[in-house]
Amino acid sequence: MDVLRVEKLKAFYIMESAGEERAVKAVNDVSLTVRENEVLGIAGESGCGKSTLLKSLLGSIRPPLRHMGGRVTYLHRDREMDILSLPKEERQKLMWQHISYVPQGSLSVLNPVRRIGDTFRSFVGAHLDIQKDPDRFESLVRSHLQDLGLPVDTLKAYPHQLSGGMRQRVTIALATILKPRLILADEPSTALDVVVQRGVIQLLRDIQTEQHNTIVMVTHDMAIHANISDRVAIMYAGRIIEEAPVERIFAKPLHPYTQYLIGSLPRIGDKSYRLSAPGTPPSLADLPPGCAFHPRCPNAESICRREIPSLSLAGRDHRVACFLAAKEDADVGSSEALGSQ
Amino acid sequence: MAFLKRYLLPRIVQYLVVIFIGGTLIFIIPRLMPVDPVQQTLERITIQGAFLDPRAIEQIREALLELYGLKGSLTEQYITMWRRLLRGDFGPSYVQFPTPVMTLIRISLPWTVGLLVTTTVLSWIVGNILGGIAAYYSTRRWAQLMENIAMLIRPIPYYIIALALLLLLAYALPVFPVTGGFSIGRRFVLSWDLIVDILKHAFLPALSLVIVGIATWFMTMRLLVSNLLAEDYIVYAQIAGVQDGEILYNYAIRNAMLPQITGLTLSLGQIFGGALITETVFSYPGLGTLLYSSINTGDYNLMMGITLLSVVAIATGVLLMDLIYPFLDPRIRYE
Amino acid sequence: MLKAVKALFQRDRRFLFGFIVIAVLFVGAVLAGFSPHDPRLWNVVPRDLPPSSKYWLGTNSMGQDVFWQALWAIRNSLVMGAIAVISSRIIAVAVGLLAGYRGGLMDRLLMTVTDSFVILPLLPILILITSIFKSRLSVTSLGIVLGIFGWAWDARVIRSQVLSLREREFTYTAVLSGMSTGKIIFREYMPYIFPLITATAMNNMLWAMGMEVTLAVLGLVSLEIPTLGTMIHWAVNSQAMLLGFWWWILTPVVLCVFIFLALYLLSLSINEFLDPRIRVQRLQGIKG
Amino acid sequence: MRFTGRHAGLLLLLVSLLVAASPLAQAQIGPDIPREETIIVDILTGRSPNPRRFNAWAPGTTLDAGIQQLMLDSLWCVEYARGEILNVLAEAPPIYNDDYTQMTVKLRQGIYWSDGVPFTADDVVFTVELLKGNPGMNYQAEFSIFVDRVYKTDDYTVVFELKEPNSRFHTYFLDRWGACRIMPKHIWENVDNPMAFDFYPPISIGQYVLKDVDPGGYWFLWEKREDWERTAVGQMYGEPKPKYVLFHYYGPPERKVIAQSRHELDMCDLTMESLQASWDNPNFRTYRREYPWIVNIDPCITGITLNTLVEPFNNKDVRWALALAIDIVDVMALAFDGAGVMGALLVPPTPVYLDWYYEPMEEWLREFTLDIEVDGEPFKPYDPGAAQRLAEYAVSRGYAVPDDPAEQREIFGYGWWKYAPEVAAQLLERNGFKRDSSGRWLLPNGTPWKITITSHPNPSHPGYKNSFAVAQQWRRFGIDVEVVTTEQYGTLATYGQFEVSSVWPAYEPWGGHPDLYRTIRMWDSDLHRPIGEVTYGQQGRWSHPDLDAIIDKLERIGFDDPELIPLAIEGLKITTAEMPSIATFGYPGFVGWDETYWTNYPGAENPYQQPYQHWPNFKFMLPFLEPTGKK
Repeated sequence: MDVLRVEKLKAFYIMESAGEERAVKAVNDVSLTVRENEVLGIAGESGCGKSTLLKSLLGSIRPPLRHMGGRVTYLHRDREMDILSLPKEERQKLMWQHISYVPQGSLSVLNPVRRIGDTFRSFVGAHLDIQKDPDRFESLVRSHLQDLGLPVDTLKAYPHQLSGGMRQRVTIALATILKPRLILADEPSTALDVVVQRGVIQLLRDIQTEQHNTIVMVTHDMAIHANISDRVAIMYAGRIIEEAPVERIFAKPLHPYTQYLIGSLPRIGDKSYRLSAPGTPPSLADLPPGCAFHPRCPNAESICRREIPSLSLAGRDHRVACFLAAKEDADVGSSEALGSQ
Repeated sequence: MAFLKRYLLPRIVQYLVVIFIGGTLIFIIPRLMPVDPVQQTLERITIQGAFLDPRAIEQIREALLELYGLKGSLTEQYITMWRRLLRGDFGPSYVQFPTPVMTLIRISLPWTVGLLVTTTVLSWIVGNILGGIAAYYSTRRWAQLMENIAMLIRPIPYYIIALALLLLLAYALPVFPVTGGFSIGRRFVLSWDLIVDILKHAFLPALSLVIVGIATWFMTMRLLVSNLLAEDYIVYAQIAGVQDGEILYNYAIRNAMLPQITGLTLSLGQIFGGALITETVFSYPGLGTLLYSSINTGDYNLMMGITLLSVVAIATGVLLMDLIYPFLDPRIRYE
Repeated sequence: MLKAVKALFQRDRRFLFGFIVIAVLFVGAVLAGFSPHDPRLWNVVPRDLPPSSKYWLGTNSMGQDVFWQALWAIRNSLVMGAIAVISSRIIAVAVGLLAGYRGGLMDRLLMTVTDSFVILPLLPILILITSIFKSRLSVTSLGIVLGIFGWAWDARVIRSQVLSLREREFTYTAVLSGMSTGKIIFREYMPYIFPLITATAMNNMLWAMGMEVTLAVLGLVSLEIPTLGTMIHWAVNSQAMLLGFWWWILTPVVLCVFIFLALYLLSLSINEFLDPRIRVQRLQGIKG
Repeated sequence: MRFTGRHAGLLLLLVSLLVAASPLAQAQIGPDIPREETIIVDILTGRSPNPRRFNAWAPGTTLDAGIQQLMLDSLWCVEYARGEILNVLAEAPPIYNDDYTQMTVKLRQGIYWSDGVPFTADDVVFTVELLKGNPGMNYQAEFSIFVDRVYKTDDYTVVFELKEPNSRFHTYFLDRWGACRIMPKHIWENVDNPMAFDFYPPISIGQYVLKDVDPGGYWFLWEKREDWERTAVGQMYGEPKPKYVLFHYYGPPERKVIAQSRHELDMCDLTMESLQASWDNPNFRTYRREYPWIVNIDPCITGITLNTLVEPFNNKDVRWALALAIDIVDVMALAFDGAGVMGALLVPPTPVYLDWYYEPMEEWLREFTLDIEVDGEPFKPYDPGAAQRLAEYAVSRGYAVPDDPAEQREIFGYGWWKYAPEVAAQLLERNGFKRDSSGRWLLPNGTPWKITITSHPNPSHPGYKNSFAVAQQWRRFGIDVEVVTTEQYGTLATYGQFEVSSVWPAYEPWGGHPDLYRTIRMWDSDLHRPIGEVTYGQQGRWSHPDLDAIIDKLERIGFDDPELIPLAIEGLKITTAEMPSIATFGYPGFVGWDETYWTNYPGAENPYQQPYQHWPNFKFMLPFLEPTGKK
C-alpha cells in the first residue's frame, strides 16, 4: 500500500538577480510513490535537488522556494491529504505523530542555548499534552533513549557538548519518539566518520525493524543505500532519472549517470581505476536543453540534446528516464530474469 | 581554582584598572575647562553682596581655595581625591559648601533611579517582546505597521518627543502635571494617593523615555530575530510542528536576548548619569540637572561624585555581565 | 561592483527608496552652496511666513528662508555625522580586529582601553569638552570629538565576532595554506564583519546626530552654523511650537526621520546582499 | 500566551486612561493648600541642589526662592520704581560722623522673629561679628577690612566703628538683590560651624515662614505668620494678602507659558516669544498692557563690552566705529521686535535715571562731536530721532504706537548714536584699516578682521539676543563675526579672555538712588589686572586718568551729597567720549502675570513698586495684591 504519492511536483527557487527572476529548478516534475514499510532511498550528487525534494515532502516550502505545481499526497487513516494545501494547524498535527524528520545532525539544528531535554519537551509537548502528566513524559523519553541505547544524561547536555554522532542519534531519537509511520531523513550520516556512520544507519534500521515505519532516506552515499534501502530513486538536476529496487539498481543500472554513481563505489580487492562522471552537474538555474545529463553523457545522441526523456518502465518496478536505456532495455525485453538475482 | 586564577583575577584587575582610568580622565578633563570654581563662587557673592573691595576679593579667594582644597598642585589634589574616594567620601560640594557631595547625590538619586530603572526595564521588556513578535510575523500587516511606527519614532530627536508630549498632554490637553515629582504641599506619608500622585507626575517623563526606549529596543530586537529565523534549529522546530508561540519565545526571542541583556546592563549602568534632557524638559528632580549645573559651576567634587558613580555602575554592570554570560549562553566557557 | 549596485536597485525597493532619499539630500547639500543668502545673516526675507511658492518651507522668526537653512543644515549635519562615523569606524575596526585576532596581552590591553571608554558617561564628557573648546567646535571638530568617544562599544562587538571567526575552520585552513594575516582578514573576515560595520555605522550616525541635537539644544555648539541641531535650538527657543510655526520646527525633525530611514533601509538592503549566510543560501539555492 | 502588538497598545492606552481619569488629574498643589489663597511665583535662579539649606550667609544658597523675599530682611532696601531707599529693619537712614569712620544705625522696634523672640541690636552686632570671624562666609572680608568694632548703645541702636573712612559702608546692608541680612542670634549663637549649618527648619523675620519644601529642590512653600504685624513689612504696609506663597522653578519659558495657561503660575519672567505665545490665556497680562509690554524700570543696561586690552579695541576710534556701524533700531528689532528702551549712556534708561542723567545731558549729547569731519563739519554722532525711527518700525510691524514724540520718547528712550557706516569706515581707514575687493575689512596689518563675541548660552538672557543682533550689524558692515555661546562666558570675561562680550557693559547703579559711584568705580585703574588674571573692575578693563580723579572725589563725598549728580555727569561724559563699551538698551523685563487669582500687580499704569517676584522687594508687593475671589 502506498503511504505517500508525489505527482508532477515542481518546486523552484525563484531568485531575483540582475533584475530578472530566475527559476532554480530544484524539483522539476517529480513523481514518486512511497510504499508502506519500505525504505526508499533518494540518491544523487549534492546540488541535484534531493534535499529540496525532502523539504517539499515535509511541506516546508518557504521563500525563496516556491511550489510551482504538482501534489504531495499522504495517506493517513484512509484519508488522502495534500500536505502542500493543508492548513497549518492540520499539517502540524500530522507532523511527528505521522510523519517525522531527521535532519543532518549538525550543530546548527539544535538550539545551542537549550538542553537536549528541553528540546524533547517542546517537540513532544507540541503534540501530546505533557503538562497533565509530566512523569509520563519523563519516563517516555527515558525509555525511548534507553531503547535506542542512548545515555539518559544526554538530556542534560547542551548540543555543543555532544559529539556529531551523538547529536545525530539525538535527532533520530527526536524523530522516532512518537513512533511515526513515516520518517524522512536528510543525509543523516553525512559529516560523520565511517564507524559512527555505520552505527547511525544501524540505529535507523533497528528502529524500522521494530516500529515498522516507512523511511525516505536522502543521501548521496550509494553505499548507505546498498546497506539500508529497499528501493532507490536517483535524482539528477531536479528530476528522478531512475528508480528501482536496490538489488536491481546495483546489478543493472540503466541510466549512464547511475552507472557512474555505482561505478565509483569502491569494491574490496578491486584496484582498477574507478570511473566517475566527467564534468560537473549543471546549474539548476540554467539547464541544458533536452536531457540534462547529455553534456556529461558518453553516449549522447541528437535526440538527447532536443528532448527531455520521460520516466518509463524498464522492467519490473524499474523505471528510467533515458532514451538510450529505454531502447536498450526494449531490446532485452521485459525479461524477468534480469530483475531478480 | 583555575578559573579563579586564570580568568576571574585578571578580570577583576582589569575592572579596577578601567575604573582607575575612568576616574583619572574625569579628574583631568574638568580641570582643562576655562571655568574656575572659586571664580564662580565669587561671582555669586558679588551678585549677593553689592560691590567688593579688591582686598576683600583677594581674601575671599584665598579662603575659598583653602576650603575647597584647591591650594595644592594638581598631583596633590589628585592624590587627595583618591585617598578620599577610597574612604567612600566624595568631599564637599563647592556650590553648596560645605554640604557633602553625597548629601546632594542622595537627594536626587531616588528620583533618577525610580524613573530610569522603571522606564529602562519596561521599555526593554516591551521593546524586545514586540520586536521579536514583529520579526516572527514579519509578513503580517500589524507587524509591518509596528515596524513602520518604530522606524518613524526612533530618529526623532528625544528632546522634540519630550517637548511634544508636554505640549500635547499638559498644554493642549491639560491632563498631566507640568512639572515636579509630586503635588506641592503633599505630606510624604505612604498612601495610595501618594503613589498615584507620584506616578502621575512621573507619567509624562516616563512616557517620553519609554516611547524612545521601546522604539530603540524594538528595532534591534527585530533585526536580531529576523536574522535568527533562517537558523536551522528554528526551521527544524517549525517542521516538527512546534507551536509558533513556543518557537517565538524559546527559540527566537530567547536566543536573540543575549546581546540585548548586555545592552540592558549597560543602559542600567548609565542611569547614574541621570537624564539631563528629561529632567530639563519636565523639571523632574534628578542627577542629570545636578551634574549639568556642577559642570557649569566648576563644582569638581560634585561632578566627580556623579560621574564616578556612573563609571563604577557601568563597569560593574559590564563585569557582572561577563561573569553571568556563561550561564546564559552555555557555549561560552572561561577556561 | 556596478553590477551589484544595479542588481540592488532592481531587486530591492528599500534600496531604491534609501538611495533616492540620500541622493536627494546629497543634491540638497550641494545646492546649499548656491544659496542666495548667507546662512548666518538675519532679516534677508520677511519673518514668520508659512510655506508658499516663494518660500517653499516658509521663513523663520529671524527672517531666514527655512528651505535654504535646511539645505545648509543637511550639509553640515551629514558632514558632521559622516566624520564621526568614519573616524569611529576606523578606530573600532582596527581595535576590534587587532584585539580579536591577536588575542593575549594585546587583547587585554586594548580591551582595558576600550572598556575605559565604554564606562565614561558620554554626555557630561562631551559637555565638558565643548566647554573646553568654548563652544567653538566646528562641524569637523565636533565630528572628530564624537568619533573619538563613539567607537568603544562597537570595537567590543567586532572583537567578539572576530573571536568567533578565529575559531572557525576556514581560519585554520587559511593559516595552514600560508595566507597572510591581512589577506585572511580581508578575504575571510570582512564579509562577516562588514554587516556589523554598516549596522553599527548606522546606529553611530544616529547617535552622533542625536548628540549634536542635544548639545545644540543646550547651546553648546556654534549656533550660527546651521545644522539640524541648531535649527531645532532656534525653533524651540523662539517658541515655534507654541506660536504655531510648524514649518520651522517640523523641517529639521522630518529631515532627521528621512536621513535615518534612508540609512536604515540602505544598510538593511546592503547587509542582506552581503550577509555570508544569506549568500550561502543563495548559492545553495542555485545548486539545489 | 499570545501577546501581540494589539495587546500592548491596549494596555498602554488603558494605563494612561486610568492615570488620567484619577481624581488628581489637574492638581498641582495638594488638597490642603487652597489655590485661591496661594500666589505661585517663578524662581529665577533655578533648581536648588540642596533645598534644605537656608544658610543665607554662606555662598551658594539659593536666595530668590523666598529667603530674600519672605524670610530675611536687611536694614535698608532700594525701591527703584519710585527711586527711594526704604528703611526696613532700620528705622532711619544711617548716621555717619564727619570723616565717615563711624556709622550709627537706629533699629525698628516691635519686630519679632517667627519663633517669638524679639529682634534687637544684639542680632545685628552678633551677625557682623560672626561673619567677620568666619573666613569663607559672605561679608567676612569686607567686615574684617572695615569694621574695627561694632556694639550697641541700647537695644535699638548699633554703632559701627570703622578702621578707615568709608562713606558708603551702609550699602553692605542696603538690599539691591543682595545685602548683608540679619541673623537670629538666639539660634546661631549655639552653632559650632556656621559654614556647615543648614539653618533648617529656618525661622523668619519676614511675614511668612517656611511650610514645606520640595526634596527635589524645585519649589518652596511659605505660609503667612499669624503675627505678621510684628514684622517690618507689617509695620510699613500692613497685612499681606496671600496666605501661601509658593516659589516654583519651572525651567525654560515654554514651561512657564504652559503653567500659566493652566493658571498654575501667577508671576514669572518670560521671553519675547513666550510672551507672544501667552495671549491665548485671557487672564494674561504684561507690565504694560500694550506694545511694547516690557518693564521699563529695570535698573540694568544691556550692551556690548569691548576688551580694551586687546588690539584693536584699545583704540577709541575703532570702538566708536563699531558703535556707529550699529543701527540701534535694527538691533532692537532683531533682538526683541523693538520692545525696549534705548540708552546711549552707560546708565539704565529708567524713568528715574532719565530724570537724573539723560535729561540733564541731552543738550550736551546733541552738541557732542567726534574728532572727525564729515562734509567739512565736525561729526555729531548723537541721533535724537532714533526713538522715532524705532516707533516707525513698530508701526510697520502693525503695533499701535502713540503719535506724540514725547510719549514715544518715554516708551522707546531718548535717542542713540547715528547709524553712520561711512563715518565708521572713515574712522577705521584713518587708523590703517582697509577693505578688500569684496568689501571685507582688513586689519592694519593686512589680515582679515575677525571678531568673536562671547555670549551667555541662555536664550532668555538679553545678552544672548544682543550678541546675535549686533553680530548681524557688523557682518553687514564687512567684519567677519562669530558668536560663541558658553556657560563660561562670565568667567572668560572676568579673566579677560575675550574680545567682545555681551556681559553688562557697565556695572548696575543702585536703581533707586542717583549715586553712580557703584558704577563708575568699576573703571578705576587700580582695579584692573592684565589679561589672564581676574579683574576687580569692569571686564572691559578700560580706565582713564580723568575718571580716576572723579572717582576719588566721589569717595570723599557722602551718599546724599548734592554734588553727586554733577560729578557723575562729568564721569559719564568721559565714558561717552571714550566709548569703553557700547550701551544698547535697558534690560527688557518680560514679566507675565496671570490675573485669574490675583490682581493689582504693579504694572505700568500703577507702578507702586518694582514688578519682579525674584527681587527682595517682592515682600512689599504682597500687601497690595488683591484676590479676585475665584475659587
